[in-house]
Amino acid sequence: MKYFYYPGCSLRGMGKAYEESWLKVCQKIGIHLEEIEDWNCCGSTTYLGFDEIKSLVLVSRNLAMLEKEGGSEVITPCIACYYLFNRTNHNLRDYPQLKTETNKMLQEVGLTYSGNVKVRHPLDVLVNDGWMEKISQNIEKRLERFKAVCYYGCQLLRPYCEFDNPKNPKNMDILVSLTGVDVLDYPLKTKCCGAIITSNIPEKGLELVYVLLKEARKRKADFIVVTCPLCQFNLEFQQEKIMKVYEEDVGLPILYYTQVLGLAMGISLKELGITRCLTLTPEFERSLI
Amino acid sequence: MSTNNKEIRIGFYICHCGTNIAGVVDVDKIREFIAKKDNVVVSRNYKYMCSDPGQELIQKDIQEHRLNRIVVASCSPLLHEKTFRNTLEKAGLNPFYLQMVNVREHVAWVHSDNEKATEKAKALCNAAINRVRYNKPLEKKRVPFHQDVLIIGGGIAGIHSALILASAGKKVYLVEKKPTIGGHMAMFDKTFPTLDCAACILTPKMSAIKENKNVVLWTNSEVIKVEGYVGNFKVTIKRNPRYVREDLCIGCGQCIESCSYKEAKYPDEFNLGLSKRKPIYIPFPQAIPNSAIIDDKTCIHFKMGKCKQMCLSACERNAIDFNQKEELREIQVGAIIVATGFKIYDPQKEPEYGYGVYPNVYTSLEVERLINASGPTAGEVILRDGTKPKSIGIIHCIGSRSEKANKWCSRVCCMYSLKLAYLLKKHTHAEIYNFYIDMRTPGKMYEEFYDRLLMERVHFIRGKVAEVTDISLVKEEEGKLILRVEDTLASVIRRIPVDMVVLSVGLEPSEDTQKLAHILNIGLSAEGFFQERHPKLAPVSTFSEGIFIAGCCQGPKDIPDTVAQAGASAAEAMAMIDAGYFEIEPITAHVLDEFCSGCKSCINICPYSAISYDESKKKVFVNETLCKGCGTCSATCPSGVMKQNLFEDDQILNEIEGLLVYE
Amino acid sequence: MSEQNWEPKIIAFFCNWCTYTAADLAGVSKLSYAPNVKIIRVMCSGRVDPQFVLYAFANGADGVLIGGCHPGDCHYSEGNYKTLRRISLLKKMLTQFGIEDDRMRLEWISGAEGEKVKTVINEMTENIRKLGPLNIPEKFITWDRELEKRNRGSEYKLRV
Amino acid sequence: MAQELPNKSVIYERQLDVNFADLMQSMPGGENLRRCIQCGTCSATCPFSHVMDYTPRKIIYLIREGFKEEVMSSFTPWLCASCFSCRVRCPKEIKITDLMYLIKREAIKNNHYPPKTPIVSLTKESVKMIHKNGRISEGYLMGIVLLKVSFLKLLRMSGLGLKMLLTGRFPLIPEKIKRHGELKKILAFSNKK
Repeated sequence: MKYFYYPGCSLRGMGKAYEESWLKVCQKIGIHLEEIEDWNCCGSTTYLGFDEIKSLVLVSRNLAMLEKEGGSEVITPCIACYYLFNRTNHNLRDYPQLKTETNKMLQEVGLTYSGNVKVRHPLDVLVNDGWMEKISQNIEKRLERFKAVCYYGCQLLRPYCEFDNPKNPKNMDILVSLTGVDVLDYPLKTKCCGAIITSNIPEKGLELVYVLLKEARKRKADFIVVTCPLCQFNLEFQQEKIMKVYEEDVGLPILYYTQVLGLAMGISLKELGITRCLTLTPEFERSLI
Repeated sequence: MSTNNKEIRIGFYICHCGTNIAGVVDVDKIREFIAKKDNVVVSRNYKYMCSDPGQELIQKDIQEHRLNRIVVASCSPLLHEKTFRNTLEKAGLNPFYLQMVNVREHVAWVHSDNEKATEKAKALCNAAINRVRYNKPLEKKRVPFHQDVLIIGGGIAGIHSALILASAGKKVYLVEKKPTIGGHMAMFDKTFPTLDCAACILTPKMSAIKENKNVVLWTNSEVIKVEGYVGNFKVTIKRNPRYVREDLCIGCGQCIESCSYKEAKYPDEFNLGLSKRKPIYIPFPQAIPNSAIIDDKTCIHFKMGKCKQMCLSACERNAIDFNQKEELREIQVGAIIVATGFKIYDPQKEPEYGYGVYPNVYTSLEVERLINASGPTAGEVILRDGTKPKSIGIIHCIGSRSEKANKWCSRVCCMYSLKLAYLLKKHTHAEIYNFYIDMRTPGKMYEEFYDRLLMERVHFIRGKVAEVTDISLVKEEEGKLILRVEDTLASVIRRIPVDMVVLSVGLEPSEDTQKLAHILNIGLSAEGFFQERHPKLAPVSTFSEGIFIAGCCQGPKDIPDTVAQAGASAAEAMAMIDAGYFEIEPITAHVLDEFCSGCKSCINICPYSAISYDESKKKVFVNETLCKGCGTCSATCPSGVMKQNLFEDDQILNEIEGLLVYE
Repeated sequence: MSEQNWEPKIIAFFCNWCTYTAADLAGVSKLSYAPNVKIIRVMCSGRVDPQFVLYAFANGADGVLIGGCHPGDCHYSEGNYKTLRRISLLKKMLTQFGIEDDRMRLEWISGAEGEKVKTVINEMTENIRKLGPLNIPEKFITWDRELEKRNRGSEYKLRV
Repeated sequence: MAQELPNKSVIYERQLDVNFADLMQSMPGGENLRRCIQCGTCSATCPFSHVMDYTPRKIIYLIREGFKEEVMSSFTPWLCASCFSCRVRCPKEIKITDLMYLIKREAIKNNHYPPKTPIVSLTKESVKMIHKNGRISEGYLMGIVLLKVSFLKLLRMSGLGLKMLLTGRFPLIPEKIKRHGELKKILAFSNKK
């Protein structure tokens, strides 16, 4: 089955491993992805602090090109892009004035956007489009020896999540469970990790990450499973510092759900980008093989 | 269409209703427009037509200008048609020469574009002028008013209304869905601000219901059908089986003792699941009727059909009857009082507050039971995890004042939270934190009660808690529930560890409100409570004549207000009953004898069999005492000679034309 | 009125006990809806004589709305059933006349359903707006002219 | 005691901007701001409110009462992580996160923001980069921002940067889109207006 696909800048940068593993998993279960040709950055929430209409235009250019190709749905694995795309649709719908203006600008290069492209996240597609069976069929080695917590973060769930319960999401838990990993209850799964702030003013956000790690450790998780490149980075790069400040060993590997799925499907650590992990200890690496 | 136009002299009046109408509809323009119409002698606008000067204005005009048709454009005829008919009568004119135009409910209140609203009003007024020419003088009809009253709901409101009516000698049917009367008030511990015990003031009234010969009490029963109209309602009530005969049971409890279940196993409804009961039980010691009831969903006999039926042999009075079936009872009443109360907001809709997740999070109603001497813990505050709290957080406005839950302020939560704070402090000596948004204490001695609480060293933190969590950040938080809140007055974020959380849940319409509104054909306001006829001047009446509302089914309110409304609705019902009769519209049908062809089309269509065929004349005739005035026969008659008073073809056709062609 | 600022004209017959009460409730609740529907009060929807509907169309209405109590709730036991039967028949007739059957609508609205009055009136207005003007009175004039041409000398006219 | 009294005084109405709330309310996202009942749910749920100079609740209040100067020079909007916790919890459905974007936009438009705020630099630099390349390269972006804010910090973070480079997560060649002219044309059009 074919889907249109928008990777976003992060998946070509710090979230490289996310794209690598996601593409591998898709290949394995037969999802064919068609990347939007010559896509541009969605602007992320940072751009919203600069200009409303230009932010709408940045997103709309991608979706307009997709509509031109005959698409009506797009998969975007990055949760910032997921939010921005949804926001654009909502704002174009809620404020007709903005829609007119946006299209006026797009028309400069012969594009128009309806505001109706359905934005989908892999967690939505994999669970709700019936791919779970395919995933189960492809599982070669069950990961029953591991315990993990699933951490969803913010922008996937808030404010526009329609495919899962935003106050108590389940889709990632369901997917990861397919691999045999014991998914633990984790009440912090919808909390903010503060990435956008911590990556710039680290001292202000340490506590957020510390609590996330500490609770996962307390629940005896072997790793944390995430769905966002920024969460992954933020939870990783702060660990050393946190352990120094709080004088407590709360270190844990942070993996993408696609990496966990891939591991169970027998794909190599390198192919899944797990070797790009900053918190990959030799022991953990051995345990994965 | 034969009307002698020369004789007709119309007076037209459009009401401003303050700014209600005049703020949207250009009343001057309408007045000028109508003044130019044929036969219109007087055309006026006035601030309040329904006021005494307004009515006098019409009377004076009728006399001075020899008016013989009156059109009043104001509010709904359902509200003031009677008023203006009386006005005509006082001036010596037949009241049915009146035609009303509804320019408030159907125009001013529902349209915001002034120009379009004025245009619509113009059409409506023109239609009325057209129609009124064809109005005919009619005689009023009186029908006897049935003396009995039905009260739906056996909480404090229903009980109070019933006792007032019964003491005036009226027969009252009190219908309650639950196995006992008493409602929410019976569950409360103390009442604010006087702190007298709820049971102490309520149970004597409950017993009085049982003792009173004029009250027929049907618990475990529901109203399922209401037919008829004011003075003459026919009501069907479903009495669900109790499996214990109320007339024989004396509430000794032998049956409960002997039940095959040695231990109580099922959540006790009255204690909100904080304690357990057996399948056969008495809701609470002072329940009225003080009779056991068998819950057929949990009783072994009903579940599996094989039980030793120890209860049966234990009852010396042979009160237990497994063969009881649901029964339908039909009664006739003149008036109905609805007092179905409220239900509390379900805090599980907001998982952030941890209700149902953390055992030590309670709703305020559960706390009422918890601190009650006859409650599950005999009044000792022992939490679900077996500990006693040293610190307690009370969070106000749960489910209230929110677009996401209920928009309204539930009115009683601030006061009952203060009361619970006081009682919990007395019971536990714990540190108590109240988290409020705005402290609302309007009411006699209410602010004084707040003052008293301030002196009790209770904390008052202005800010709504966002989250209840057990994830601790510092040592002293371990094992506690932590409340994260903005102390908005100090402008800081605080984390407060407590042992117990009380959620001050709001009040919302009880479950069957919508169903009952449908059965009774009474309106609901936007928030889902029953709609009163007028928010200020008819607070216990509804748009259905003869049906009254009292207590929280109309909107959240405290006990004093509830009791006041209960009294008011009893008095309103009594005023109708004691008049002995009521006037109905003379809207019956009649046949223009000479033109009837005797085709009999109308006979089968009449729902009341009011039309018969006269073999000798070969024509039909209408029995006007049986006719209720629906007009279906009139619509059916192929010759157009079946006429419905006030709704004759001429009147309606001219109204139609008036709406479409007016310039 | 020119085509551009044409506004649908809709006549409504509401029964006194349910739908008219509901319209009052909509008013009391200050629900805002389209000003195109003008309401005539009848005691029961059973009173709505098919000739009222035809008369409304003939006088320039673009749509007719009839509101009664829900089936089983009629104040007069069964008047609304009679309406239902009558209206289905009338609809057939209207279509034969070339009047789209969407121009007439029957709705059950109880006294508690103020919100429904709003939705139905708004929907009806929009539906009629899509159908465009019916304009029978003007058509009468054209038809009369045509007839005149055809039967020159004859006295017959569609409408006097 | 030699301690000085805080430099405070009565606020006169002329010191406030009566049109500020209207301006904010008129922009997409600001519609509901006057409905605030000051319950503080937003601040209590915000993961960063404890480090903000004014809590989100107070920001809304200050906007409503016209304390423009206080709002524009506040760090609060620049500390918003866009996690939308407040937005989904607000009982009056105020789009608080969008309100923060509104303030930031006003601030950047008028060059009126608290000095040396890394997020201001981040915003400006990321916008520049998007306009130039059509895409963001996080490694470069972080480097530039840190350089602008403090060279010292850049040095301190260089270990991390190196690690990211070694794991291939900070690519050496910045990402660029092909039809860059197209994007430029669209964005330029809005400037004309």
